[in-house]
Amino acid sequence: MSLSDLTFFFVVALTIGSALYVVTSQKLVYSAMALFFTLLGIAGLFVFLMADFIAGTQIVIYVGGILVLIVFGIMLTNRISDVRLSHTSMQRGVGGVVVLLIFAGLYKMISSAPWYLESASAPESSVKGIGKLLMIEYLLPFEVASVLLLAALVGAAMLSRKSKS
Amino acid sequence: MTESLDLELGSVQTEEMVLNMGPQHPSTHGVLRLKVLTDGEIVTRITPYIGYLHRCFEKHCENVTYEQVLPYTDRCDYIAAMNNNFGYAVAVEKLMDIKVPEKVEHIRVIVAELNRIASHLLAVGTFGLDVGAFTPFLYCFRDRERILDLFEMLCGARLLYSYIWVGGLSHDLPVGWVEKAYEFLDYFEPQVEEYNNILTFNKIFIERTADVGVLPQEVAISYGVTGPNLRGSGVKWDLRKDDPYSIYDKFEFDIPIGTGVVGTVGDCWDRYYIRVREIEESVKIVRQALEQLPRDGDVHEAIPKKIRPPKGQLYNRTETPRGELGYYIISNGKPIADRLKMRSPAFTALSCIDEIARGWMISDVFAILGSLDIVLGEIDR
Amino acid sequence: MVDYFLNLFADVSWLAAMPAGAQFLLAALLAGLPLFLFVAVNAIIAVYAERKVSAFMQDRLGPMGQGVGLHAGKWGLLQTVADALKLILKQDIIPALADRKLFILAPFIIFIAPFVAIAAMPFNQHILVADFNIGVFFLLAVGSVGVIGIILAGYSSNNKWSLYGAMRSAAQIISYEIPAALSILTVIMLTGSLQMQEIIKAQSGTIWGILPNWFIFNNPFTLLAFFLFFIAGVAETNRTPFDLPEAESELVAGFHTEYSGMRWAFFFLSEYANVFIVSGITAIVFLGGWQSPIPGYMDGPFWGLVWFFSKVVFLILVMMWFRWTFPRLRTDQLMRMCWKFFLPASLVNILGVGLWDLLVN
Amino acid sequence: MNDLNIYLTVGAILFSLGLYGVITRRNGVAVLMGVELILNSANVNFVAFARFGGMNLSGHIFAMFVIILAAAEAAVALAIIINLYNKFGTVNVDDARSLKQ
Amino acid sequence: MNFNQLVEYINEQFRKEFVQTGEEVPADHISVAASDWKDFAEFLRNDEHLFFDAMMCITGVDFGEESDLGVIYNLHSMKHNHKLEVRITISRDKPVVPSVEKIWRIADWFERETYDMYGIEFEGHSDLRRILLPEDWEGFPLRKDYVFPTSYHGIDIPKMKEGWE
Amino acid sequence: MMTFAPYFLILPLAAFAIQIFFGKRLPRKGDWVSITAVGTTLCLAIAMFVMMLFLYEPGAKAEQSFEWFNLGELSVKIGVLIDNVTVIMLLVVALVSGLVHLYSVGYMKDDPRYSRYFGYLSLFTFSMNGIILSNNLLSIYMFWELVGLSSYLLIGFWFEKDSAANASKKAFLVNRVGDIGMFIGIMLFFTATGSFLFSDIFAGVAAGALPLPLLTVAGLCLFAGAIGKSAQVPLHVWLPDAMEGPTPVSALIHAATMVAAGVYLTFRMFPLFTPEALTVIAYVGGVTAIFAAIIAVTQNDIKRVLAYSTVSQLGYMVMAIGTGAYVAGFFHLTTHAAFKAALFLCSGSVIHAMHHAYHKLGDHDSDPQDMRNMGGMKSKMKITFLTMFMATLALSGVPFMSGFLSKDAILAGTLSFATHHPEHFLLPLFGFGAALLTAFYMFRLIFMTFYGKPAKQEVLDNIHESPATMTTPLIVLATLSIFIVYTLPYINPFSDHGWFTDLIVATNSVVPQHVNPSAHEIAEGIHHAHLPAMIISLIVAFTGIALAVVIYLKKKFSAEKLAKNLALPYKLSFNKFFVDEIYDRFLINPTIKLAKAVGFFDWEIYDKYFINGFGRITERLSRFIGITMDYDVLDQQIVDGVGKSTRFFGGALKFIQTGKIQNYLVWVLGGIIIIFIIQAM
Repeated sequence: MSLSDLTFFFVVALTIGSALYVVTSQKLVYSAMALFFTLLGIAGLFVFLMADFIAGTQIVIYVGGILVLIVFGIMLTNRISDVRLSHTSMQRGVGGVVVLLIFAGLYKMISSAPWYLESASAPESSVKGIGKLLMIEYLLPFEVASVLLLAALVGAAMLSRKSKS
Repeated sequence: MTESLDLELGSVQTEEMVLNMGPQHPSTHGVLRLKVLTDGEIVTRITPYIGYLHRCFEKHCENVTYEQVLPYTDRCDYIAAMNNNFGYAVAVEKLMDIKVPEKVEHIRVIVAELNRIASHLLAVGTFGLDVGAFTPFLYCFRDRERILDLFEMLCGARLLYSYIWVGGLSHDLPVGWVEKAYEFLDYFEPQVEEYNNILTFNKIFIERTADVGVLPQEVAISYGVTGPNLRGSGVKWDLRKDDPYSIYDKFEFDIPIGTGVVGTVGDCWDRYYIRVREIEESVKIVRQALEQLPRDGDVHEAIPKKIRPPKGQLYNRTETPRGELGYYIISNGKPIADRLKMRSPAFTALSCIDEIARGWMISDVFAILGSLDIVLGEIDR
Repeated sequence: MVDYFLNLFADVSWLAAMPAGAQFLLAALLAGLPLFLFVAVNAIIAVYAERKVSAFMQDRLGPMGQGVGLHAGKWGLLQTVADALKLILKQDIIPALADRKLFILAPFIIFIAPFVAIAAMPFNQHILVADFNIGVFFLLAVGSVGVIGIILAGYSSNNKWSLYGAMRSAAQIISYEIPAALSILTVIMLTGSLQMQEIIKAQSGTIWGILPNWFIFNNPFTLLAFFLFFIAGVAETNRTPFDLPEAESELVAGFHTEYSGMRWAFFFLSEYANVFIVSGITAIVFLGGWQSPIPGYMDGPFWGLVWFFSKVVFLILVMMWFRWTFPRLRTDQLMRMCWKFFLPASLVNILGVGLWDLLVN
Repeated sequence: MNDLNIYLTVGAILFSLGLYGVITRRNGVAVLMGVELILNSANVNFVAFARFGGMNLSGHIFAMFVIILAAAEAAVALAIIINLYNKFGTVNVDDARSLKQ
Repeated sequence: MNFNQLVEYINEQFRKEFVQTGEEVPADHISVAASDWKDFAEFLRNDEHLFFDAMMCITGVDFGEESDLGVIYNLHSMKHNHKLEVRITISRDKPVVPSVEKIWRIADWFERETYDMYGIEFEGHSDLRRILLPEDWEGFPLRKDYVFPTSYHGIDIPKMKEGWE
Repeated sequence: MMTFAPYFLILPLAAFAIQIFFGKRLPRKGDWVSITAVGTTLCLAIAMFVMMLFLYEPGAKAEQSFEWFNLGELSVKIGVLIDNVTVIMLLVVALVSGLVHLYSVGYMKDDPRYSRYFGYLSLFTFSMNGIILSNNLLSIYMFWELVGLSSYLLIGFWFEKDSAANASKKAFLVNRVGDIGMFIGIMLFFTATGSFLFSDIFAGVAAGALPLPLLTVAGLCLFAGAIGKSAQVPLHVWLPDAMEGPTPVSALIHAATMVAAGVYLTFRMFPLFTPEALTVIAYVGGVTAIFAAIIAVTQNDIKRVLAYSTVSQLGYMVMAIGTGAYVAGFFHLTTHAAFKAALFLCSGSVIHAMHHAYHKLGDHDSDPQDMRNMGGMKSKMKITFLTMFMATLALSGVPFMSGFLSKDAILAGTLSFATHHPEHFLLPLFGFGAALLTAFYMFRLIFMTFYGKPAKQEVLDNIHESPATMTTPLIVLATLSIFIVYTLPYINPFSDHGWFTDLIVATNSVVPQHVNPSAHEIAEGIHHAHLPAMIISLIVAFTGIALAVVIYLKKKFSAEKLAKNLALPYKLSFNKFFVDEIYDRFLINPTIKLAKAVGFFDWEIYDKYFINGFGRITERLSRFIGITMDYDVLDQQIVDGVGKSTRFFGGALKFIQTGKIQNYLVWVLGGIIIIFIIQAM
């Protein structure tokens, strides 16, 4: 096993292990913290997949944006004077079984499906390629996404506004 | 699009939180504790808790002779000890009907005004510090140091002078002091411009202080707020002019009042700027007093051998840098006062904090507190 | 730099047998190590500089040593070293009610972010750990990791002041990241590349034969972008007048109120590393990086290093100048400034650069 | 590692874990974290297909859209959760069950 | 208005023969019964010609171990620039005075201080707590019959009296 | 010339952006930003104009298009077209806009939203330039809507006034009606020819891409947009109301430029119109011309008179296009822009003066726009009077004035049209009638405003001439209403032969089968009809002036008495033919009534009788069943049995309905697993 593989499995282990912690930890902030490592790990996977731009985006938006938002959410919705924010789970047994079954199904599908394999030649710069695609082929979805973001922004602002009584 | 989306943090509903400011906190100017109820960063109520520095001043006064009270007055407002000495001396002199020599009066006015400058410098500097400007603080201290040097030359002490005695002074002016004082004034006068440049008219400083913590006139009067704080609210009231004691009626000076140049009348900036301008006025008074100072005469001349005021009572008030300092003295003819009550200006100024800081943000509480310029030694006594 | 190591590996058989990715990682590690060391030293020097600069601005002397014996050296040169020693030796206190794990983790997250960022920073034509395809973007991305650390530090301390500091800091950094990124976008629009070296190379040559062709001089919009980015950068590093998260006169020490000793030193180091990075990015993106200010003269790797550092030092000094001159803003004013002035301005700026590029070029 | 199946498996594991989080968590924010995991698993798949499955850069684009969507989703979801908290005083999704008869 | 005019005016406008000037020379204060104080204070505050809008000081007094307690109010008018001293004497056994907190806001703290030192109750005060001394302090220290405690929270208080005399 | 084109768009847009974002903070509130921008475009326009004159080539044309975006198969091109028409239009817009900007500095001086005002003006200039420069229907439509938007913003600029807010809404909505038609038209052409470019569409239509009837419909749809924007009957109702906006805006938008956009569009699209469509256009124009002129006779608000006059003149232009004399129509557009802008700005100057006078007197109730309050201002406001008088002469069609030339050309066109098609004899009648009325009401306006005695002498005493920033534009515009400006290098006051007619030439229709007369034939016809038309129009104009002199200057007849004698026409005219009321009664009220009727039916009839009837029937039935059926058997055994079993199943099932979404999710996942299993089997 080469060093590259080692690194890869380390990243995978980090990702999956911390993801497991996210969904099992009894402390909310620890979950968020584990999510941080999961997201970093996934960014690492992207690097292995030669998607450096997506990796960067992942860190900027997920870590810098969404995760912070989540932490804010945690702090705004709990008595912040209490450090040990714990939370409980339910239907763990049933959930576990169901999810395991689902995973088994998925795995079977992955392993048995005849995937169309074509090793894409890694583009010289994925940034340029992505940029071109976004501005030409995916212009409309791109614009729609911007509208979606705007709508989400306005919606979120409206939702969390204090009702003027 | 006239109405912009209100995306600031304040619009998210949060729970009220109790924040204990002090008694150990960098910006409470002493051991003051403020229990602050906040909603996010917005202050909903402030309850001051004082008394951490209570030293039984009034109880002491009922147990020691009039002469012995004097050092205690130093320790009440330790930032402006000369003014406190002055007020006490004037009160007892009135009670005993003593007339002090001209020279003594002049020297008293000079040191009192110098101490007023020193005190205001401290207030201005720390106020800058409260809103995050560090450099003006050190500039102010640099200049305050020179005044303290003058006082040291005068009586050997740098903070607690006990210089002004009942009926006179502890020491006569040392040789060369007047020249040094002139030298200081010549150096100091242009410095005020520097403070204005670095702090007063700084855009961020104005943003932070203008319109913040407005203290309206009626409220100020009702809360018994006096001194620069009252004048900041636009009331032209200064005991040196309106109820002159000592020889203040001999000098020409203005009483600056808040005009709301950059915000509302009575906001933090006004209170701050009053102090800057009072520094200028005090410099004027010191110059006049130095010019009129009689060169000969004995400063100990009128000091009574034994201080034993006749039976009676008296409420006497003088203007310290923080406002009206009142002494209520009841004498029953003994060398020890029957009752000596000190009415301290900072005490009244602090009492209005809840009224004016409510609804502002946490950062503003410090700006407001700083603008009131309180000295805990005087509040707690 | 990395290429240099990779070439070296090619000669060693067992290293050459490794997959390319692993070789790359190793090379990056080897190339990065001295730079990381350099950053630590940078903080020590910067702290000393800050003390001296502030002292001179405030009409005093700052740290001084005198006489013989244990003192802070000539002109107080050893003051920071002594401080560092003190911090290392100091008792490490973790408040009883704090969340231990997060409390310990937080400084590291904050500390790692700027150190990783250094990897993408070209010091001259050759000294560069890795020239990422997404260079500038990488820096922005890594920069946003630190926020998590700050929030954690504030949260785990179990102290209201810390929490206020953390919340303020998070809001502030995230907000100012947007105008900062948008300002850099103007330059990216002109160069068409995110790569650091490309951006620097795009700034060679002159304008009207006199001025160096740096982006700050390139057109009015990039000039504005320079100011926007630099100010937003100051805000991102939590320095005065944007030091709300640690405002000592309000929040005691903000998110690191409860930290002491070595852990606190991490905050301190990362602050100065961040200062270096922001100045570095500004120098690279707007001031031509290692390009000589007199185009065509005094080029070359050594001069490149000199120019780069002199630009960075200049910008750091400007930041210190800010710090010791301005009062602090209030939270709402800070946010208002970002959302109502910086963001629209940087958006308009992008439009402006686009038009400029279209019309002039 | 140059094998599509590994990435797909990692994606499937992340998906299952996310699903588990969504099913079992009481706290709304924790549920949201589960959703983020699910979205990320999709991203891993997209990018993996982009690398191996001939999807080329389109896969990257899709991943980007997913990230954008996630950002919007997180913002709105948290706004809803905060609203929920203001209304019911709790963020436990199963406490807010006015749907129940 | 000087003191005599004030007295005359009060007697005319408020109540006939309300003020009996004391035998002190010079006459500079007026004495009021505790029961009249509230009405009289409102009159002083609101009357156009008196308009005592500022309260300068409240002083508690103990006239001696055997005699009464007193409260002294120093009033001042910013508008007319005249001042007045009002004195209320109350019995040591039942020291109750109506509060004027609502009329002069500063009276809030001054009354608390007087209560703190003399134990004079101010009727109608919204928040009559100790202000300078700790909440759990026993006794009212400025009373002439105050007995010094020997210990505070288990800490012995040394007798250092000789130093003062 | 192509290189200049972007600046016409960029400069005003940049000015707009700067004004909106930073305007308030700039010195002088940033009016210089807009003025500089528009001034620069004016310089560029003049440069282009001079270039055009030097070139002196009738068919000069420069076009550049580029692909804007493509969605799959669809490739949408837009671009810029510059020919002589464009150059002249650009000059007109830049000139009037520039002068109005200058004028506004004085007029809007103390307005709190001063910088925003200038921002809007710049936005308008930007979008108007966009319309002119476009070589395709798509961007025309976009800028068309932008023009509508800026018009909306400017009409409602003083939105504190209800009337202004309502007027802006009305303008917007009425315009939408036309724009829907226009959009349909554009889309018809687009689907037929697959392009928005004029050249492509013309080529496509010439190749027969649209069958003739559809072409007529498409053309009329396009024309619907023009009806809305150029305020033709029946969509003219918004323009008079639009006078609620600031007067300079009225001058710029609602007299000289925006309303001309409709005419411009029709002009550009002329080759596409079939004879049937043209006939409709001609009648719409003719009716508008006479209709508005009649209304204008009785109005008392100075700006309203001008507004109706504008509507009437626009009708002229449209009629000219309809009769094929569309070069004349464009000529009239150009001359009209100058003198109508002058008239509006003059009226603004008068209103400004009146307003200040009232303000000084402390009178806030009197209407400064009402002509009945004016009079005798001739001596007080000399420049305003002189310039307004010149513009009036031009509008009335008095020789030596520009209006004479262009109006004459139109009348000749209609006359010629009627000679070829005698069944359309009404058109010249409309034309000459409107000319008569125009002369009459314009002089009525002059006499009522500047001659005679005012209602209150003290008002007159306080009248002062407006500042130089306001009078300079007046002088410039008045100068431009002299004939010579348009006929150089030939100087014949009775012929419109000049650079204008040399450079603007008609193009042939592209309608297949060539049923329209060619451009040359039309020109010939007009030429023949020129002399009679001129004579008649002169007679008509002077009759109108004479009537006005007799009634309003000499006061030989009392206007009131006339009104009483002609009660019905007067009433019709005074109340604008009750168009608004008719719309109210026949469009708005019926809609409301319909809604009410439906509501009534729903509640009163359906609900009360049908539903309740069912209820009653059911009640009877149940009572019947209840009495007849055996209580014990049915109730105790069957009903209770059902109840019990329901409770049993309900009790079992209620554990499933927890209200917890996560529980439901588990069930859903269970379902998926089952599908998996079935798939696997």
